[in-house]
Amino acid sequence: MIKKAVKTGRKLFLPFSLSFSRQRREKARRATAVLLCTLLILSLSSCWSRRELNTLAIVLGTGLDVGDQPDTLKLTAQVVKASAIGSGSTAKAGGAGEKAYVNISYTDKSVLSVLRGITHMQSRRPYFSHNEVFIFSSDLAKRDMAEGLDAFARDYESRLHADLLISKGKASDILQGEAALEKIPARQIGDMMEDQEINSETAVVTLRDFSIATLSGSKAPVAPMIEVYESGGEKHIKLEDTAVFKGGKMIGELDKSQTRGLLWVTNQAKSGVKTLDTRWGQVVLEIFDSNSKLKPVKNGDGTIRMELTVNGDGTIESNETNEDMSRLENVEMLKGLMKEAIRADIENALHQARTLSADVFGFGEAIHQEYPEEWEKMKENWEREFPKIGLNVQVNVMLHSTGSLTEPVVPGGGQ
Amino acid sequence: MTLEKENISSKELAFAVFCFIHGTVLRSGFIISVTRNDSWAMAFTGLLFMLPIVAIYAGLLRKFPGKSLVEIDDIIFGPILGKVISALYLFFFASLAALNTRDLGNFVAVHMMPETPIAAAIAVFLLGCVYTLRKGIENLINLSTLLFIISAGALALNAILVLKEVQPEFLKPLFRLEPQKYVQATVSVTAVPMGEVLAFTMLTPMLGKNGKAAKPLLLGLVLSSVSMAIVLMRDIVTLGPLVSIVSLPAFESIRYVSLGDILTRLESVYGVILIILFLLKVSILLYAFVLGLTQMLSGKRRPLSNPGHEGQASGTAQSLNSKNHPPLILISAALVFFYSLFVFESMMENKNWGATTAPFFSLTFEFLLPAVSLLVACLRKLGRAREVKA
Amino acid sequence: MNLLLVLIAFAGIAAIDVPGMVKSKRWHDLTVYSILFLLVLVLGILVALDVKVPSPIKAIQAFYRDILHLSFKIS
Amino acid sequence: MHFIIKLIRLFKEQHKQNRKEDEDSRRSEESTQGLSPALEKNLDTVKARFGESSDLIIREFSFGKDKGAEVKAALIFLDGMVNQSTINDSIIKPLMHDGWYFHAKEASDLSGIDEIRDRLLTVGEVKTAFTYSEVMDACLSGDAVLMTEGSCKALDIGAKGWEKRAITEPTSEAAIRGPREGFTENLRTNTSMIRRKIKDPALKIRSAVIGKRTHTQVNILYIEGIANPNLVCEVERRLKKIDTDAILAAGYVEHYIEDAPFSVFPTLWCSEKPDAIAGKLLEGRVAIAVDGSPFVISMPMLFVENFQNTEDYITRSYYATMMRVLRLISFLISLFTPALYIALTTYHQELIPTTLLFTMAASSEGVPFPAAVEMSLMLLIFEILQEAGVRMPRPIGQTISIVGALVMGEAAVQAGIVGAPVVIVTAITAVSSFSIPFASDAISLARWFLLILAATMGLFGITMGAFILLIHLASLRSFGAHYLAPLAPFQKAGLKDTVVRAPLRDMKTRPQEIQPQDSQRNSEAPNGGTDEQGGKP
Repeated sequence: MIKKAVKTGRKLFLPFSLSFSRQRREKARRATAVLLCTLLILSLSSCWSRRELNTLAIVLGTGLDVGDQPDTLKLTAQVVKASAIGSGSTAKAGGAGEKAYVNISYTDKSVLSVLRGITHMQSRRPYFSHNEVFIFSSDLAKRDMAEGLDAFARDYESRLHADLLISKGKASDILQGEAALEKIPARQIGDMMEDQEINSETAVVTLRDFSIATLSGSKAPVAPMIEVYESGGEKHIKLEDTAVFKGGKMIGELDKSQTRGLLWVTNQAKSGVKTLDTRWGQVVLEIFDSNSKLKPVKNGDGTIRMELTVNGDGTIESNETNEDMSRLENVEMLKGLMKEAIRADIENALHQARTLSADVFGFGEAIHQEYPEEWEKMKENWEREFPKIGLNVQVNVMLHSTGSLTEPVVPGGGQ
Repeated sequence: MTLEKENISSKELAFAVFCFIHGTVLRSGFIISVTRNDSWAMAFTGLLFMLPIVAIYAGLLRKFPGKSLVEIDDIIFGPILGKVISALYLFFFASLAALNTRDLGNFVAVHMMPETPIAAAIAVFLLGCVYTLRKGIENLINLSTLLFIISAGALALNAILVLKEVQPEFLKPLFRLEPQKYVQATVSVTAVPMGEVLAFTMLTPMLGKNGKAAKPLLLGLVLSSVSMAIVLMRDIVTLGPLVSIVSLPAFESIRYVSLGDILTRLESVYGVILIILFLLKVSILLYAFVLGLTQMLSGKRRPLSNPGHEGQASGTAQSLNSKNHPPLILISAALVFFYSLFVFESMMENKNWGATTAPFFSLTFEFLLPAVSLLVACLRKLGRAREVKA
Repeated sequence: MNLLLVLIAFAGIAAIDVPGMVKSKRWHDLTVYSILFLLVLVLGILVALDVKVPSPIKAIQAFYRDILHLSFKIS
Repeated sequence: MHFIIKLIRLFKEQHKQNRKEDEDSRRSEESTQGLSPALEKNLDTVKARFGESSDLIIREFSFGKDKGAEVKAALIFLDGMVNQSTINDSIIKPLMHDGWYFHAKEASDLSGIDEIRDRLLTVGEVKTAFTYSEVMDACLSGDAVLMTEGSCKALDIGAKGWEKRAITEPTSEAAIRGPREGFTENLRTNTSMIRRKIKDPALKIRSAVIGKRTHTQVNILYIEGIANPNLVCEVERRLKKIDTDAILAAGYVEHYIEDAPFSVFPTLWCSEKPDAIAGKLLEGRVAIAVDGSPFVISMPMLFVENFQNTEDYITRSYYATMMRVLRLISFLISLFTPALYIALTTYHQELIPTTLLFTMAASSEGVPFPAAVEMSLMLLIFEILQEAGVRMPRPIGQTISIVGALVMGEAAVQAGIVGAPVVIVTAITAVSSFSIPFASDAISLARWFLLILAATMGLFGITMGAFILLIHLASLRSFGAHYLAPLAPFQKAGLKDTVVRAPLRDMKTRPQEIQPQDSQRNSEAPNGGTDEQGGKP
């Protein structure tokens, strides 16, 4: 059978044996040729867009202010001093005294010209890929937001999920602020924004959310506000209030409770703490995994009102009274107070939004998605329509437990 | 037997079709600017439009088994007219190759290596394609299953990782736009990513004598339409209104992925996948062009492939750098290189072309000419007698 | 500079392709090949010299839009 | 006058003729010239052929009944290639000691030497030699040749016995639970080891002699009924094509018969372990054993064999699978890490997590070289260290590695000549490349290729390089088998032994890419899987 196999084998392996014999010369020529071409290209393309790590000025935070000359803007880039922040031996080299960052400011007509301009004063090119926060000063925001926004959203370097903040004072001052726990203020702000959902009192907004909001036309973008306050001669930063925009300009603010209300409506309030005044004294409730649902409903007369349902679960966090709050009637009472507080926040926010006639809640979007043809009619003069939209709030609160204690630590009182 | 394996299997071909289309799906977002949040549906309507076209290809290939498109033209329209029509096809393939090359060049030059002249990127890219063709296209097709697994895996990964960011209500309101927009988008989908499978009619001879071309084409098209729907839907629910203004939706939507601070910036994965898929696509287009050119130039004198014979598939496959006709790979690559350099001045022109004229241009070659040739073939009673059912 | 590169590249291509044909004395192929080669070479030189080569795609676009009136409006 | 001229011409003719004669005789001597009955003449010829080489021993002795009527004989062998005890006890002793009943007159006639063979020699393997060249070959291959006065036949007595290395545990492949024996330099020992593993007459061992000067014994092993006959005869064809004067090791043969001499990837698999080779044979492959080399080649080779290991089939399948995955990962790591590092640090810093970026930037502060140069320097040093460590004798090797590790790594970082990350990356690369020893050299070449691309074109370059590597791998063929199978072309059945290692009872089929005649491992018919594993291919 091998005999036969040999015969067939010859036939089958024929093309292959040919190539086997012909192979080497062919391949040698081909390989050399391809190699040459590749080398040619490589030698050309080498080091075009190459930048070594130690030629970069890594920007972590960017502040935009109104420039001192008319319609200029001042950009402040917070650049990391790697040698000072680095790990191990290098960290010791740059001791505690030395700051781990440098703030580079430059003033010019446009963002891009500023970025190029910085190279007049610095040895390294600012590198925005790791930028974590954009801070617009409120007076710039009041003037115009669009320019900075577009520049940063368009630039392929910058990340769209960097946080966007509005500073009450100058943005550059914010970046100067004392960062107690972090080496770099910008990082501190970024990390602060990370854990804002445990107290639902700040609207955390990224560049992307903001641009989506601006694009949607009807919705009024919001952004958290940040300010500097003195204490013990040191400048500290703190988050407070929310800025409301319309048409790329800042038109107003929401205070703390209004912000809370806003978050309730837009289903961003996840957990938080509420201090309730009972007739015995203060009781603090914690709310966790609460959620809300907003949906437009058509009235009988064809107009549209919004239905909001808020569900909040809570536990008793602390009880300053000496009343036993685990008694059922007290629980009911607390739930009532809780509902009131939430409703108050929402009403508060709604009122402010109406006065500003800024649709911060995204009613327009909701209507557009549910009742497109009504929306077609409305959207022309949404400005005037929005304040007329009614909002029914339906709050359901559950009080799950009284924590690890049932009765207060300081008992008695009552009867 | 081991050495007859140069015939590609129809399964591999189907996956090759998928990869071929998937590349363009990832790259171009121009339908989204037409049918904003309903674009995902266009993937399926486009597939419906593709069915008759695939039927036409299948009919042609069944009438002339083991023949490539160019040879079929020669048979149907005779040497002179056939050559002309083949030339048209070749022009189409060359243009597609150039356009796609330029597309990728733009991507690399904008998103991966700014400051690098696009010519360098394109040259390196085309060198990759040339290498592929010189090694034999069947190796690439053999790899397609692997590439399919990789790209599908990456797609799934991305889709899962952006789940945190999605807002499903962006999909609403459903189908509220004017109907002609849907028609327009469907035609675009049909013509631009899907119809380009015309290039595979130059490969199908490699299926061997009794290879059915329709099955792999259809399977690949179905797969890719599903993937297209997934991609578009993901982009819409992550980007919302932003989707219609960003230049590269798939890319942007992946940019939002951030799992902790570690698994962020997945767009590099996207870039890698995109480059590889485009390598596959342009290689196939270039192959179609070169093979067609070779068959035109060395027409009747030295038939490259004699139908019915088993080995002919591999014959066609390797014939690109075999010894009985001019070696045209490098020179064609050079042609495509320069073509792609001056085909458009800017990405805006490119976008405009893709949005306005490209569908009609493509459909002329993808639908009109094949339909005509099939008709003529039926009238002249050419090819195998068995009738084609669409 | 560009011109030089183009010439080098084409020299390389010729060095790879031509010897095979010459060795096996396929003159017909060689003629066909060299015609194509020259065409592409001219094209390359034009591009290298930054001569505005009219893109066929533009012509086609004009043809379809203005003569056949087959073209979508940009929404 | 006329007569004289005639005479001279006659002389010339004569002269020419006998010159031609002895030329012929010399030529025929070169070829097979029969032995002459005269012992002296034979011995002289043998001596002349060997040209007084010092290891040639000619033991002349005589045996027989009584003085005068004895038979003169000579025993010829090469010192060091024969087993002395065989010579003494089984050849000389019986002849001289038991030879007394020999009759002189019998000894002279032809039957005498056969008499000796049939009745005296107590040696297993005895052949009869008629020509000088036979005698030569016998001596050279370690046999002893016995010649007797008056006989034009000689006895080729198998007395092979030279110093050989004992069977030891192979150094290149360590075994944990597997058999520990490894091949030696002796061809017969090696084939016998395989024979002991596969006790089946179907295991065929075909022999060939390659090398004009070395006359190296080469054996082709395959299992008839499993191995594809076309494969076998293709192997033989290629062996026949080999035209060289020296085959000193299995590697020589590899280079002459491999498909892709210009590829960095090996297309022939070789092992030092009999069980490994036996496994390959049972999968339908063909093995080539070369005398004087402790490595046996097996073909065709698939890419996945780089990640397979005989231990896999011994350990439990989950663990084996994990090992496979680990090897795959470490393959990717050692191939791509340096290139990726360069690409990330010089082109795509945005892909590095922020905090990590700080650290890297900090360590790159004040480093004189660009990252690419750093990287290639460290890799170069690593390659040098590896080479030095391998070539040096053990103790020095260790010192070298210590010096390298400390000086090159620690000190260089301390002095700020290279950044710490670069050293770390190099270390990772090195370590992971050792977990797939067979492909590590191919990897270290491909790594440079990718490194250059990354340094010039960043991630784009890496992608292009990876794609080109893929295409290259897919285009490789090893004896007609797709190198990248079962991945490309994709074969579902083959996956059971690729990344995962299915339970053995599930792996019923042999790898289909090498197309064995009998594709089924177990006795049942194809896809008759009926055990609880339910292995449907």
